[in-house]
This record gives sequence, C-alpha cells and structure tokens, in this order.
Amino acid sequence: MLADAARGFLDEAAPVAHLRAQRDAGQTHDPELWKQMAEMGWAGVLVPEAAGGADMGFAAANVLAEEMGRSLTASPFLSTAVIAATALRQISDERARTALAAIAGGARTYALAIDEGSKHAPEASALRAERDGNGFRLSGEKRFVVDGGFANHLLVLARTDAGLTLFDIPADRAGIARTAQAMIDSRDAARITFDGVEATGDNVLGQVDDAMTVLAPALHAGQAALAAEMSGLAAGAFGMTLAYLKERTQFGVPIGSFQALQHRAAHLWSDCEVTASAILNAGRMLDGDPDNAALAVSLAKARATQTAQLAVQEGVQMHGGIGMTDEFDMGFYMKRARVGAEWLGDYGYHAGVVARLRGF
Amino acid sequence: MLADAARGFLDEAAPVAHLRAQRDAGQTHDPELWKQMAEMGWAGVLVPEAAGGADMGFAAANVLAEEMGRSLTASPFLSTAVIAATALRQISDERARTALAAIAGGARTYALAIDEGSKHAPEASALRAERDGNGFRLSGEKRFVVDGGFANHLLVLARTDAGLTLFDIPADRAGIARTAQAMIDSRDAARITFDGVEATGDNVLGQVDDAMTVLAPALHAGQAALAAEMSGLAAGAFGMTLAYLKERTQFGVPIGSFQALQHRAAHLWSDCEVTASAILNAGRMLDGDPDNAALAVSLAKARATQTAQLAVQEGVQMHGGIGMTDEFDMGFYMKRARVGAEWLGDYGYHAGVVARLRGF
Amino acid sequence: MGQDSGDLALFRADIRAWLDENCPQDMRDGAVGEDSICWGGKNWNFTSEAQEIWLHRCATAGYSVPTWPVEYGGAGLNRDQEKIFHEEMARINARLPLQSFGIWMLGPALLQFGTHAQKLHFLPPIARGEIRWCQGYSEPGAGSDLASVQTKAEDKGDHWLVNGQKIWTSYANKADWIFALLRTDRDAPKHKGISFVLIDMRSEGASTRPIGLISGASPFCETFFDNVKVPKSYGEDIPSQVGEINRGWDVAKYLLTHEREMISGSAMLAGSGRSLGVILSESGHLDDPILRADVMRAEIDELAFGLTLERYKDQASAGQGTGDASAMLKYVGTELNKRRQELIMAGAGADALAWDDGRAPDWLRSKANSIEGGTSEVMLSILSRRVLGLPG
Amino acid sequence: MGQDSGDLALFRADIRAWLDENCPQDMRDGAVGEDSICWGGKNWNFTSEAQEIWLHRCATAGYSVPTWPVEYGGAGLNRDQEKIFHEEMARINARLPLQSFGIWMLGPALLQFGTHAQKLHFLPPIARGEIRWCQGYSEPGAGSDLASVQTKAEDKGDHWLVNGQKIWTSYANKADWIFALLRTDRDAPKHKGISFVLIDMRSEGASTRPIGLISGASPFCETFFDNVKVPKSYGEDIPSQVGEINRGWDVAKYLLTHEREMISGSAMLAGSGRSLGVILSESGHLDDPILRADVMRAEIDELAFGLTLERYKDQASAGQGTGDASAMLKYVGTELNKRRQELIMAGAGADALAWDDGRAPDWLRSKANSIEGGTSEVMLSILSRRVLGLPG
Repeated sequence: MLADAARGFLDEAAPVAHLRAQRDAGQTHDPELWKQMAEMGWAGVLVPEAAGGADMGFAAANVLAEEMGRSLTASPFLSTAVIAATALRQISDERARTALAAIAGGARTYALAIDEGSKHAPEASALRAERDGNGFRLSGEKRFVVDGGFANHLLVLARTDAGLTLFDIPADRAGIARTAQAMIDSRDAARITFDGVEATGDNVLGQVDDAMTVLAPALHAGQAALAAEMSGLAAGAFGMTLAYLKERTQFGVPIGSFQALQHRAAHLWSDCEVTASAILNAGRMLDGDPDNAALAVSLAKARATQTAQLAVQEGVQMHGGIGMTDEFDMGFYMKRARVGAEWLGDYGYHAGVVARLRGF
Repeated sequence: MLADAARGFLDEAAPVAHLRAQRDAGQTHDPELWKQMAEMGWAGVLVPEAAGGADMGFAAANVLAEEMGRSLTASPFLSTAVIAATALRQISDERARTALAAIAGGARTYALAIDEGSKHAPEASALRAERDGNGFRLSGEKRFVVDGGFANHLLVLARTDAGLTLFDIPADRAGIARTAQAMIDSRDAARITFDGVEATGDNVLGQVDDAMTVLAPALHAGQAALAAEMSGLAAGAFGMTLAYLKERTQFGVPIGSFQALQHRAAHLWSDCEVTASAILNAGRMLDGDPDNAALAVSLAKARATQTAQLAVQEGVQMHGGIGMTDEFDMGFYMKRARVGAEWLGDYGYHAGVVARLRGF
Repeated sequence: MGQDSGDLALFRADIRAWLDENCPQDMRDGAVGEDSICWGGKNWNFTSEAQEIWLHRCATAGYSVPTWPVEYGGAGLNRDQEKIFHEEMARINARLPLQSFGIWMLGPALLQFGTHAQKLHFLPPIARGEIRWCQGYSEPGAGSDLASVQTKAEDKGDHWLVNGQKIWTSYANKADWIFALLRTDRDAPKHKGISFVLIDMRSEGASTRPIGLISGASPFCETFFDNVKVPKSYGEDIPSQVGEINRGWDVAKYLLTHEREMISGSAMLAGSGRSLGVILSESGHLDDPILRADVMRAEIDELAFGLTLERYKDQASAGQGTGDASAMLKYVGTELNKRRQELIMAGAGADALAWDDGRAPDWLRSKANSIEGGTSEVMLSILSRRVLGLPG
Repeated sequence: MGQDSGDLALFRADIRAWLDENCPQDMRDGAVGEDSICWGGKNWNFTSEAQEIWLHRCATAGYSVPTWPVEYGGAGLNRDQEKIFHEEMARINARLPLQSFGIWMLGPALLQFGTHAQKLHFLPPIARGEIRWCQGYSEPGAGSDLASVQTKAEDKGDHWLVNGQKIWTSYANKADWIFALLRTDRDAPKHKGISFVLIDMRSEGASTRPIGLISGASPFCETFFDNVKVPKSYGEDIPSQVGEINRGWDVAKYLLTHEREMISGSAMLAGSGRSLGVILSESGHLDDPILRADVMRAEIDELAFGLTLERYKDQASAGQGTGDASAMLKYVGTELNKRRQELIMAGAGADALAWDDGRAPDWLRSKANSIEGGTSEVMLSILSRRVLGLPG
C-alpha cells in the first residue's frame, strides 16, 4: 500500500524531529528531502507519464499528503506537486510539458501567489497586469505566499482588462522582491512585491482574462490535499494522545481509564472517521468526475479543518502541562493545524461553498 | 425570601402535575389559580401601589417567573402582570389606572398581539389601523398570541400613517375572531383576525405612530421575565436530573458515579450559574437604569434560551428511556423550553441585539 | 456511481425492467414516514390495494428481503447487486415493500445461528409479510445493562414456564411473535444463563401495554409474561430457542453489532435525507447568522456522515466487518439527527409550536434515537474500550 | 455602580484625590500585558522611574496590598472600599503598582495560618516589593495529583535536609524565595505527611531551569533541591513552615480554593476584556456567518461570565464563601478565554500566522489556562463531587 510505504519513508526521513531541527536551524525548506521525494516519484505524482511523472491521480496525492500530515513533514509537495502540476497538466504545449518534467524531476518548485488580504479570496485579486506591447507588466503585492521564499517559480494571479489572468513567472525575474517570513508552523510564507515585472504571452497559463479555468482545478486539488494533510495531522495528534492515555498514570491508574476522557477520545476518533470519509470522497471525485468535485473538496476541507482543530486542542489538554512544552511535539501539530485552517480557504469559506452548491 | 414563599406556594398549588391535569382536560388556563396569584399580589407585582398593586419591581417579577419556570406553572403572569402592566404603568391617565387596578385584582387578563410571522419581529407588523373619523379601524391578522385564546384584553400593534401604534382593545369587540390553539407546551396561543375593528383614541396606548416608546419597555420586561422563567426551567430540569443521577443504579452503581456523566452534570450546573448572573443583572438594570437595560435583557434571554435547551436535552438523555415517556415530567420541560426559545425573540434575535449594542 | 461492469450492467437492466413493470404508480411517491410503512403480520390492514400488490409481487420475486438466500424467501443478491437494486428503487422513488423486525433482526440471527429447519420454518413467512415480530430485550430498571435479564424461563421438561416483564418492545401490541432474552439458568454468571427464545404472542399469559411518549405517539410497549408456556420445540430440528440454550447472549451480542451496522438505513440517522439548508431556506430565516451558521455546520456534518455510512457499508460487504466500530455510526448518526430536528424546529419558529403542524412529533421522537438500541454513552464506551483499547 | 452611602462617598473622594496627586502620568496608560507588570524582588529592574515611584508611593500608603491589615503593610480596606479603590484606579487607567505570588498566594496563607511574628517578618517586604516569591507545588509526573509530593525534607534537628524536584514553578529563576510543599513524614498517609515550607532560593543546592513553551515563552521552571539545608526557624516564633508540621496539605487546600477565587482577576479568564466583537469587526471578516455567529455566541458568554465573576466576588466578600463552587469560575473562565483566543486568531486570518504579529503567543499561551492551577477536568470533578454531591 502507498500509505504504508509513505509512512515508512517519512517516519525515517522526516519525522517531527526533522521539522524541529529545521526550525531550530532557522530553515523553512530542506532541498535534500525534496530531492528524495522526487526520486520516489512524489514530486511527479500528478505529472503525466509523457512528462516523466508517475501520474498516480488525486486520491494517491491525498494519501501522500495525509501521511505528511501525520508526521508534519514540511515540503513543497502541495504548492508544487499538487497545485502547480494540476494547473500545468491542463495545458498541452511544450512549455507546460517542460515545466511538468522539471517538477517531476524535483528541480523546479512553485509557489502560489494569489491572496493579498488576510483571508483566501482569489476573486479579489487587485495586482495589475497592464498590457505592454505584446506582453504585460505586473505591479502589486501578494501575501501569504506559501513556499514563496524559496520556490523558483511563481503562479501569479493578476487582474487584466476583462478579468483575471494566471501567470507562470520565474521567481528571480527583475522587479520581484520577496520577503520570506517564517510562520508559526515553521514553514515559509512570503510577502512578494511586483514592481513592473515583465511577462510575455508565454508566461500566461491558459487564456488571458480567464484564470479560473486553469486555476480552479488546481485550487481544488490543493484544497483536497491540504484537507488530507489536516486529516492525517488529526490522526497523528490523536495517535499520540491515545498512546499517552494508555501509558500515563495518575491517582494510581492510567488516565485512559477515566470515563470522561474515554468518551472524549471516542468522540474524537468518531470525528476523525467521518472526516476520513470526506477525504476519500474528494479524491474519488477529483479522479472520476473533476468537473463536479467542488462540493466534495469544500466538504473535505471544512471537515478536516474542524477535526484537526479538535484533535490538537484535545491533544494538548489531555497531555496536561507536558503538552504545553516546546520539548514535546504536540505544539507543532497545533501550530500547523492553525496554518492549515487558513490556507486556501478557512472553514467559513468552504462552508459558504457547500451552502451555495447545495442551493441555500 | 420571595423565592422561597413562591416556591412553597407553587409546589403546593401548581406543580407539573397541575399542568399535566390541565392538558389532559384540554384546558390552557386555570382562572382559579390566577385568582390565588392575584390574592398573593403576584398579578400586581408591577402595578403601582396607588392602583392597588404591590409594586415590587422587575427583579421581584423575575424571581416569581423563575419559580414558575421551575414548576412549569402556566398562568397569564407574563402577558398580563409583566408585559401589559409595564406598558400601562407608563401612562398616567385614569384609564390606565383603572386597567392596572383590574390587573392587580386579577379580573383583567391581557395578551400581546404583535407578531404576524413565524419569528418575533414587531417592527414588521403589517396589521393596519386606518383613520376613521376620530378613531381607527383595525384590519389584519396576528399570530402566536400567547394567552390570546382566553385573555379579555389585547395589546395590538398596528401600522398607522407614519409608524406603529399600540392599541388596548377588549377582546370581545366586534370584528375580532380568535382561534385558540394549544401549543406543544400545553398553553394557549391564538391566531386572531381583525376585520375592521373599531378603536377610539382612548384605545391608543401612548402616542399615535409611536408605539415603541411604550412597547419597548414592556417587551424588555417580558423578555427578562421569560428569560427568568427559562432559567428556572433549566434549574428545575437539572434538579430532576441530578436527583436521578444519584438514585438510579446501573451495572450495580449509581449512574451519577460515572465520570462522563459527572463532568456533563458539572458543566450544565456551571452553565446554569452563569445564566443566573445574567438574569439577576437584567432585573437590576430594569429596576435601576431601565433606559439602558436593552443589552442586559437580550443577554439574559439569549443565555437562558441556550441553558434551558442544554438542560432539557441532557435531562432527557441522562434519564434514558424513562425521559422519553409522557408519564415522566421531563418532556413537559422540553416542550416549554422550545416555546420559550421562540417567544419574544429567539437566540439569534437577541444575539443580534447584543451585537448591535456592543458595536459590531 | 460510476460504470457497472458487464454482469452488473445486465443486472441493472433486469431490475429496471422488473420495477418498471411491477411497481405500482402509487408506490412511487417516495414516502418514508411512519404512515406509509408496510409492517405486515396477521393483523395488518393494507393502506391501499397498491401496497398489497407491491408486497405480493416483491415477495414472490424475493425482493422483500433481497439479500436472503432464495430458499428462505429472498433473492440471493450480493452486495453489488443489492446496491444496484436500491439505486434503481430510489430512481423511481419506490417505497420499501415491507419493513419489520423480522427482516432487520430475527432474520439475520436465524441466518447466523439457526438450524436449517428453523430457517425454513420461520424465514419465508417473514419475507412474505405474514408474521410480524417484535423484540423483547430491555427490562424495567435495566436500561443500558441488557445482560441483567430477570424474566425467567423455568425448565418444565417439554416446555419453558416464562414469567417476567419486558419494556420498550416496539409495537409488541401489533406483533404476532416475539424473540426475547430469557434467563434460563439463575445460577450461572450474568452472561451465561440467558437464552434467545421465540414466543407466540397469542400464548395464554402474554399481554402488552403501550407506553405513551412525549411526542404523543406510543410505538413502545410493556410486555408481560404471566406463566406463559413456551414449547421447547416447534417441530423436528426446530428448537424454540436460537443458538444453544444458555448461550443466548452470543446471539444478542451478534444482533447488537448487526443492529448498529444495519441501523445505517434507519430514519434515526441523519446523513441521507433532504438538504437541511434547503428545508430551512424555505422558512426564510437563513439570513440570521446564528441559524445560518448552525445549518451550514449541520449540512457539512450530515454530508460527511452520509459518505461514512456508505464507506462502512462497503467495508462490511467487502468482508471487512466493521464490528464494534459501527457503534460510531449509531453515535454520530443519532446525535446528528437530533441536531437536524432541533434546527428544523428553530427554522420553523412559531409555526412548529402547534401540534397539528407535525414537525414537533418528529423532533421529540428524535430524542429517543440516542437512547434506543444502545445509548450514546454506551456507544462511546464500546468505542473507547473495544476500538481504542482504553483500559476498563 | 449606583450611589455610595455617606462614608463610602467620602472614601471615594479621598482615594480620588490621592490618586490624582500620586499616580504618575506614565502609570495611567492602562497597560496590562506581561511587559508592563512590576513583579518586584531583589533582582528587579524597574522599567521606568515612574514605575519605581508608583510602587514606592503605593507601598507607603498600603495600596500595593489594599486589603491587608495596616500592621502588615496593607491599607486595611474592606470589600466596599476595595471595590471603590479599584474603580477609581480603573477610572484613570492606573496600572497595578505590584503583582506577585507573594501578594496572591503566600500572603493569604500567612494571614490565615501564620503566627503574628511570621506575618510581621514576611508580609511587609512582600507589600513593598522587596522580596519576590514563587510557588513550589507540582512535581514531575504528578500532574493533577498534587498530594503525591515526593520532594523530601529530612528532619536534621535544627534544619530540614531537602532533596527533590519541583516543576511548573512560575518565574522560579527570578524569585528570591519559594514556598513549597515538602514531604516531612514518609510513613504517614499521602495527605498527612506534607509541610508547607518557606525556602530562600539563594540556599546552596537550590537551582532552576526554565521550560520552553510552545508559545515561545518560558515563564515556568524546573526547580531542583540538592541537599538544601532549610533552618527550622527564622527567628522567635517564626517557624520556617506555615501551619503545623505535616499539616501543610491544609494550607495547600486553602490556597487552592483561594487561588480559584482570586483567579477571577486573572488574565487567563475571559469576561472582562475588550469586546471580542469589536476586536474582530476591525479585521473586517464578520460578514462571514460562521465567524459572526461564533463571535456573537462568545460575546454573550463572556458578558454573562463577567457578571458571574462580579456576583461571586460580591458573595465572597459578603461572607458567603463560594468555596468549591469557585472551581466553576476557573473552568468556565479559562475555557472561554481559549475560545476567545481561537476567535481572535480566526478573525485575523493569515495576518496572525507570523510570529512577529504577536497574537499567536497569546493564543498558544491560553491553552495552558485550563491546565495550570488545576485542569478543567479536576474542576469538573470538584464540582460534581463537592458541589453537586455526586458519588465518588
């Protein structure tokens, strides 16, 4: 099983201790780890075989994301292997093929530069791409660009004359200034300013004024994978907590024998199970009926956000004082859950999508 | 203490068994009980001494309402002694004095005919009062008129030329048709149609086109008393549940020794305590600073609605099967809690008031 | 849904054709309420000719119990076929032809523990809707402690002499037979002296009394056994008990797990009904942020739970028995349904406060969901001990 | 607030005049955060001249510990006067002149259990901010079971020989003295062999190590005692223990209740802070019904809880000790504060995800609220057993 193999690798190569070491060293990215993932085919999990990828599908990508959530592995997997690859695989030109091959090989990493405010709102993008001869000049600012401090390519959403347009631009192009910023989850989110950055027609992904045709499926894939990660995170936090309930004794008995904690643990487990169903469904819909996957994706993201939050809160509380110490891993789970709750749309955002698609 | 005296009387004269008997007999009002309450000064709790009342203030009225909630006593107390009396005591003419005296004596009962839709929304009143000579003719329909099936006077909110006007009209006036309807809580709520009902200037309470000056304080008093009743109801349901937890054995031990139930009971008790503070505060504000009592009142109603709901839900669940039987009293508490949740504004209505008054 | 493989595509076509031909128009109204159920049994009065025809046709084809073996009155469908059958039923909004505790509970118990002769004797009348069964588990004062059975069956040679009382027996006053847990050995440990016995409700000394509920309905009864004589055998190799004597707890345990698994089709679980958001948006109060937020959350949880029901059914039919984990379905599903009913009441506001509106009985009825068939607390304890392995 | 009666009106006028004259402008900024607190002690570095002057003036007037008797450094205010004092302080946004575990914990313990000489010796330096105390209760592995004290004090005639380790000692690395629970009789039952002992942190063998928290701060320490000699007496009628030897659990229990009561002024409780709705409306996301509904509910619960805090304080000062019921304040207040911090984070969205934004540390810090000073679970158990009388 893919999950077992992934878990085996991650437990070895990128357990929570790896994230901790990275944080303590002031780093937000481990190129060596990403190289290994690329060698295992993870970077190319959604890259067509023709471009050198493994093309395993969205359900498989979710399984990998879920396992990374369990071990809190930090990598460009979501930004690059899921979001950028999904955007690019919809384009059938040579340029896209090259980009996909570079992704699968691990050489090229992407960051998604869409949001400008404190909440996910792609449609509200104000960054301008002004016509300039045959090309464009981009001016404005993007924030909360996850992996944006180190990625070598950026997917930039910009406002053009009659709509929004998606650009694929090398991150070192003149006029781009990146301010990397470590988030509470010890990963990278950059503030990026664009000061008259040049772009040609070749940099446009899909059609001018029509970013969403290409971007929406990429966002769906990213949201589903992030949901899977949060679901795995919840399972990881719950696993630690369950083990602690069994081993920790107080008043002379294991604390897991206290009925109040038992019922809360059983409730949390139930919540994890229900969320797991939503994750599986999202993967199945993205693979089988992608045009109608929006509901499944938002359902998964909303549920996973909520379950992860419950899991880390109960995790800290049931661990007592030790759960509050930095020495213990639970805090890392809690911090990542908070970032995951916000990125690519919070609970309210996705609840709104669900309501709209369900007709109320 | 007023509470003890009230409880003593209610336990004797109007326990839940009394409501049950009334329901089984197909009645929604017990005139004899109301007469006794009038003799004890409850009908006149807010009637000025000059009009023969006890004039004990809003905090005292809340205490009475709270005790009635504990024993689920059905009476015109809220509609008549609290809401109508508060409206009338703001008017300083002889007519109002007569009405207040009739309330205190127990002879006159009132019902508040304000709402027309399924949610509390006085400002949305559409019932018309058209000018007709020196007077008015009222046409339209009111719904959810609590005690409206038997009250002998109605407070009617009607739309006049430039606003809303409050009328005090005898319920037997020509053109009024009342359809009494027993609610799930075994009390009366009527649908009342007005077909060109005559009203004179004498029937106007306060100023034409300015109902709210008189009505708002009356609504606040009613909402606070209803909140107190819900708080008492929660305490009553909790008391039954706590007793059951102590006496009922299962698996060879009292079920109250199960920690999961203990923690839920302690949580519910805590919730009751916090709500009790909001009730006390509402009474204090209505007595001491009525012009600024709106926040305190809505806070009390919102909290009490929520606490009562939790108390009856936990009450039924912790009683198990027996809690579901009609033979047992818990169902009566649950049904009254539902009606109390809706009447005079539900949780969302009062949460909206709180938000507005707190500035967001 | 995806595409069926070859055999299944053929099967779907067959079912569709059969339904087209056999399901009366009046049975295609999608009604699922208490009033539209056909319970069957000797005292049953069909509510319409169509209901009777529909049951008869289904029973003849084995479709009243589609997964039971053909020799016992079923159609022998496998899980994939069953799914298709239900999908096609749903496509034309067909009512279930028959529902009963015989189908839900006794049938599975007999299929698992019964002798061949027992199955031949008891199952076909269930499938045809001729005998209506009720379930006699709970006793007064026992509540969640099902094994504390006090109703005793004394061994009188060729028969048992049964004395005692059951409670919460659904529709016992309308049933023809009862399957009951009886204490057949008072000296054995609590779980070891119980037998699972089949009793004719017409027996002398058996009587019932309905229990009034807060919803106004009386679906449950108290059932009394006063010196009831129960034969030990109903024919050759047809003992009156299922499984071994004094091992009735094994049957009960199996059924408890089975009940939780098959409960997934029950109306007491949310997750497969009409969109709560759409129901409430019709009331016009979804502009209130409190109500709207509560409904959005409930909609999300119901959708995810519906997917979970499907996932568990798939696992069960794939032979990966979900066993104790199915207690989760009972717990989550019933709590969700209570929430759903609360929100329906809140959305309807004053309209729902009159009895004749009809929403209040459903709301009150839902409160029993997390009590009957094992309380939420029992489910959580099962999960924490048996699934999570937390210490007793 | 209402009207003061005659004496109180005079008192209010006096306080107002005193504050007008004595409170430096810089101390009228209403700052309440960690950075603005004056903890006092030998190693204290005042953050400003104003802070030093303010402490000095208050201590001279007894206003650093306004309710303590005058002879021990206080101003001897009764509850009504104290309320007025705090109202007048709040009116001009004055900072508290001094905060410390000496004021919160040791002072009340000494006032209740100490000898007159002990009080005269230890209380005035606390009131003047000269000695900073920390609290040595918890031990590694003991968690909620405070009575399982392992740190031992052996009787060596004129002194105790102390060995062992404490954990979660707040600011032990900055304190001058510690009050600690020590096991002075290993043979007595768990609760009967503990003493409440006062120890100079400069003693040879005493050392501390800060514990890093998930919020990035290190307010807590591990504290080690390695053959520390503690004199049995610090002077005539000044024993080094508070209360009787081996009866320290009485003192600890008293302080636990007291801690929960006085916790009502603590930043770990919601209910008296700025309107959550206003804070979040500044972020501009309150048009999202989910967030709006959550915030409305939280605002309501915080307001009601704030009223409850006041009610309990009034009851306590009216001599109706709230005792165990005050565990409710700890439980509800800390859970509310956690909810508050979650909502502040959610309202701020991506803005709050950077460390330097400053909201995340408060959010993470709040998670400890329901653990420190007795977990929520311990509070619920106290309430269910001692207030509700449910069986153990």
